Amino acid sequence: MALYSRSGRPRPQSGGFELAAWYFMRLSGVALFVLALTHFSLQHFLSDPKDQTANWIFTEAWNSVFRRGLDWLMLVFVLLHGFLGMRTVTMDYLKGGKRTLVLSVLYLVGAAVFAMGTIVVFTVKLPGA
Amino acid sequence: MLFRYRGSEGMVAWAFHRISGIAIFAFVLLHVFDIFLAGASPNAYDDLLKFYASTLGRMMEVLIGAALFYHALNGIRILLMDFWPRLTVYHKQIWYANWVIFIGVGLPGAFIIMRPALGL
Amino acid sequence: MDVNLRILRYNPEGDAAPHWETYQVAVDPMDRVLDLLIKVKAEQDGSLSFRRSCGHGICGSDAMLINGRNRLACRIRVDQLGKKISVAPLPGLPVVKDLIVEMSGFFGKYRTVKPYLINDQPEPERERRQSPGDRARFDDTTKCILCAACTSSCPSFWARPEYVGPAAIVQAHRFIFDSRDEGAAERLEILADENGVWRCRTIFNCVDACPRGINITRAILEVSSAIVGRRG
Amino acid sequence: MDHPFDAIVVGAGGAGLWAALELAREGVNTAVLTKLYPTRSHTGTAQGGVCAALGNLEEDHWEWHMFDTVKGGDYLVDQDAAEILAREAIETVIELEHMGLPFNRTPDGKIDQRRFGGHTSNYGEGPVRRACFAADRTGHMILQTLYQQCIKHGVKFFDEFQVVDLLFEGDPAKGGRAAGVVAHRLADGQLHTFRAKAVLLSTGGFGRMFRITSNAHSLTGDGVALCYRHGIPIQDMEFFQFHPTGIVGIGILLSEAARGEGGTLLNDKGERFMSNYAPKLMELAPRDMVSRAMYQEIRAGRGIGGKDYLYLDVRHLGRKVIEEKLPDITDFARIYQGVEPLKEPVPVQPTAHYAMGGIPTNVFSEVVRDDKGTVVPGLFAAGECACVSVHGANRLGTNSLVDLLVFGRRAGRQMARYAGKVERPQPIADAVEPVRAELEAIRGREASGESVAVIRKELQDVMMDNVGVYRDATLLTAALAKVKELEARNQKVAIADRGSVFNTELLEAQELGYLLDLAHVTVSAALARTESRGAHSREDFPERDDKKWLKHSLAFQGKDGPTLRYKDVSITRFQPKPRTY
Ligand SMILES: Cc1cc2nc3c(=O)[nH]c(=O)nc-3n(C[C@H](O)[C@H](O)[C@H](O)COP(=O)(O)OP(=O)(O)OC[C@H]3O[C@@H](n4cnc5c(N)ncnc54)[C@H](O)[C@@H]3O)c2cc1C
Ligand code: HEM
Ligand code: SF4
Ligand code: F3S
Ligand code: FES
Repeated sequence: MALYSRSGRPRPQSGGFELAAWYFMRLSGVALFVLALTHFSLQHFLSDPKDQTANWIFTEAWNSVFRRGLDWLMLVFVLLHGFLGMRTVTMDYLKGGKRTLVLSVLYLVGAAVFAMGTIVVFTVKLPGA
Repeated sequence: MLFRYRGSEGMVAWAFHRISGIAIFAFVLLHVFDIFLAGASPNAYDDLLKFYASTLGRMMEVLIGAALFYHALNGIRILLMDFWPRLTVYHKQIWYANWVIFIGVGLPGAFIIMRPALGL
Repeated sequence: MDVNLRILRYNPEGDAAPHWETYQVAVDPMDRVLDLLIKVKAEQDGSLSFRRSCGHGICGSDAMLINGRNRLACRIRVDQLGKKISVAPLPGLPVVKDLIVEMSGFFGKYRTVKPYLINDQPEPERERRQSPGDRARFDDTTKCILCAACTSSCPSFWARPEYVGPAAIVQAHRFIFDSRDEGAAERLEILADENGVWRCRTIFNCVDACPRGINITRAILEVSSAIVGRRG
Repeated sequence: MDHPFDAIVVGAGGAGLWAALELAREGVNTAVLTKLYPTRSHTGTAQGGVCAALGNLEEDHWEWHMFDTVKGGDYLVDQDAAEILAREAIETVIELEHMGLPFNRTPDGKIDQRRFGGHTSNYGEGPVRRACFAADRTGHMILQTLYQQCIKHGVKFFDEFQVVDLLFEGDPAKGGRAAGVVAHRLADGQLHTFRAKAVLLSTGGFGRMFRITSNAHSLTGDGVALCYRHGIPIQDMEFFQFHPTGIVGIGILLSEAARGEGGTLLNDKGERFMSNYAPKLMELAPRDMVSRAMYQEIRAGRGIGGKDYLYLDVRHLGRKVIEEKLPDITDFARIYQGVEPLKEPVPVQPTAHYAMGGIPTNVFSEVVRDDKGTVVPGLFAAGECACVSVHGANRLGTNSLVDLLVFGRRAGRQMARYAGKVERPQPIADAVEPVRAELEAIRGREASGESVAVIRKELQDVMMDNVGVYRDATLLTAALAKVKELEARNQKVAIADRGSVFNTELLEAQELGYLLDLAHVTVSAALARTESRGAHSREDFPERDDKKWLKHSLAFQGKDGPTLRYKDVSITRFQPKPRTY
């Protein structure tokens, strides 16, 4: 049975990975608009880098599960969004072997960065805990 | 071709979006790394922080903030058109509106970031 | 008035690579670039080759890169360009000779989107009815003359020549939004492919280049919206 | 290279594409050859509309349409053909709609119709809405729609293959049959032979013999001239239509649709001068009359600022009508004249537009080679290059598109029938040699000869100035001498391009030869016809002379120029009457 879009035209059953990626870029964009801009403002306008020592991070910034959760969420979105974006850029300008190489490196780095970020967010003890 | 073709607003908007995306991406990698450092080696992190708080560091923060802000605003422009295609008629106007917001919010922002470096 | 006309020449039977040649041409400000090319061919070098037919912007033969933008040579006047004019073949398509590019790839892509009415219902005795509103829905995209100015101005197409390109999507749009057509699902399936609508990065070079003033980006986004299933 | 097919269509305008579509539907192995990409054909420039007595907005009947066609053509129309045209217009337009053509619509969803010059209700009472249209790009939509259908039906196209010779088994003037064509592939300059049982010529018009024309650069009468060179006569060449509203100096057309929607023509004094020439139909009188009226105004010193043009005024139609129904035309005025039609009247002057004459055919689009209707087996012609003759001495606006549809379709059907009956011709030894020699001679000639551009320009000038809207013996005699002189000079025409890839200069030289042949015939036939009828206006013979001249001319190629013969006009329903509007 044909699905109908709101425009009244029958639409295909699926668009595959590209559709998902396209949609996700947009959804994560909206999410990031809030998350990343808030994050940047908090870091730069409500406080100042000169005070943001490691200690400050754990005692002030990350002393609630909520703030940590938020930043982790941002990490997830930023990485997926950024990597999908970089994938597009790479595929636009590189062909064949080079493309495969760069994409592989990107994915590896992505996994590593995701791991690093997640480890910090979850392993650093909450001061109150 | 990219450099020979005289595209107008739309092409410039795209080029900036792409460049800013790549720049933020690079920064994000760095940023996750430094936060990781904060957990793994707080002292090393605090050294790095000194650089962030220096004048040069602040200038880079302004740049990265500008990139993020531009990218965010233009991202919304793209989103608006994606979901309401008839807005494409006004794509140039939206772009200029973005610049107004960019300057209006960005200049004070940059000032706040730079203030300690300017000794104010 | 004299203009300085630079043309990117290429003779496949002699030149290793394209090279610029400069011509001084006496013109009227209301002359079009096509007139200049015809003049150069008549008076200075008969071997200059370019496509042309109708001479008034409706057949789509003479799209080329004029002062850095894709234009129909027969639709752009000297007074819109100034005294220095440069003309090169359409970017992103293989050059055959002088200003002539290989178009078979372009038309091949056009064919892939099933650019024809699909409706297997028995035909009525008289015309199928269509309300003026339904007719207006796809009016813009019926104007396309397949000149390739849009596709060859698109940075996304330059980067990935596999991209079906704005022209093919415009042609698909013309049928997808025609109330008499029943092939929308097939076409959307084709355009949902990785080389379909997702390759558009809303750069708008296509819209700037289109000699028919079609809002191509809007058409593309309407198609992607139809695929995503939101609105059109 | 030899390509065997069952049918070949030369030219991918409206006529050729519809024929190809019919052939494809019948399963005939067909090739379409065109010197342009199909969608570049000049059919795409037709703006105003295509007439069919659908009666969607007001009462209309095909008989009225037939009458208007006959009267519009100043009774030189073959009425059996005109009857077919008017009847089948209706079904072909409906079929186009079924193929997907996006016609403008009436509020209740039917095909919208507008008024057009010379189309009247009840045998001449007043203007009628008969022209079906898609904004002012009807021809564009017809061309696109037919091309789309050809793609759908898998028609085989040979794009940018310019036909440079026709092949026959035996002498076509003595009963030989068509055997195929020779084509020059632009991409590499190779000559290819295409062999087939049935060959259709639909190569369009030849307005490029005039300086100011609405016609494409590619409209050089190739098919017509090739027939002529093979001993097939060409018919009614003295009748060439000048469209009243061309853009001053360049001839780009501002469609009659502008007047159909209510645009008016004004002289220097701001008067609607058509009231003095055609009080009933005013601006919507047939084109020959309007063009003559304009010339008379200009001669009387009432051109704008005393110059050689007048005004087309659409300002009063309002922005909505102009932008919705005449967008392209307005755009042309803006771009090519720098005039804003919403605010200013547009300067216009008559422009060479349409060839009523061409390759003579019968109502099955079969080419005939004499005054008795003897068919050249396997050779067909349709579209502007053919002369059935439904347009007689003057074509009505929109009737050319109808002609393409009706007789293109008939050509396809008849070709399919014919191809089913006969064997494919054998390859002809050295088939390409004559043209190869001809082309090599041009290409090999020392560059010291005259250029194509110079000779073409002189031809266009003399045709425009001496063989235009008004003609007389003095002008025509001078033109004849000039054309002969140019023919002689053309023997030594030389080109700079020695290459084989897209040697467009070589082909332009070849095309110039076609234009010269056709100009020669046009002038000779015009000189011979000592009357005024339709588009042929002799100031030294201002009256129509039915006793002597109610007949078609047929020009055969002779040693030094054409020999003229004549054939009768078929008259069925409407006896010739004086023509007033
Ligand atoms: C500006 C303008 C507006 C018009 N408006 C109207 C209108 O509103 N209504 C109306 O009824 N009529 C109108 N006409 C007239 C009508 O459009 C034409 O008469 C008609 O389109 C001719 O169609 P065709 O199929 O015969 O040829 P064309 O469409 O001219 O096609 C000719 C084809 O032949 C090919 N060809 C030519 N020579 C060769 C060769 N040697 N080898 C291979 N291929 C060749 C070309 O490539 C092309 O494909 C208009 C004409 C003009 C110029
Ligand atoms: C702040 C809010 C953000 C919004 C609203 C946003 C929005 C978008 C959108 C809509 C696209 C798709 C563009 C297209 O398809 O043409 C995109 C691309 C991209 N984004 Fe973001 N983005 C944001 C933040 C980020 C961040 C933080 C990064 C860095 C990791 C980033 C990196 C990229 C990259 C690399 C691309 C690909 C660029 C391209 O294809 O040209 N974005 N962004
Ligand atoms: S959409 Fe416009 S630019 Fe693109 S091919 Fe069609 S007419 Fe040309
Ligand atoms: S230029 Fe290309 S990216 Fe999209 S808006 Fe036009 S197709
Ligand atoms: S020559 Fe036809 S579009 Fe320019």
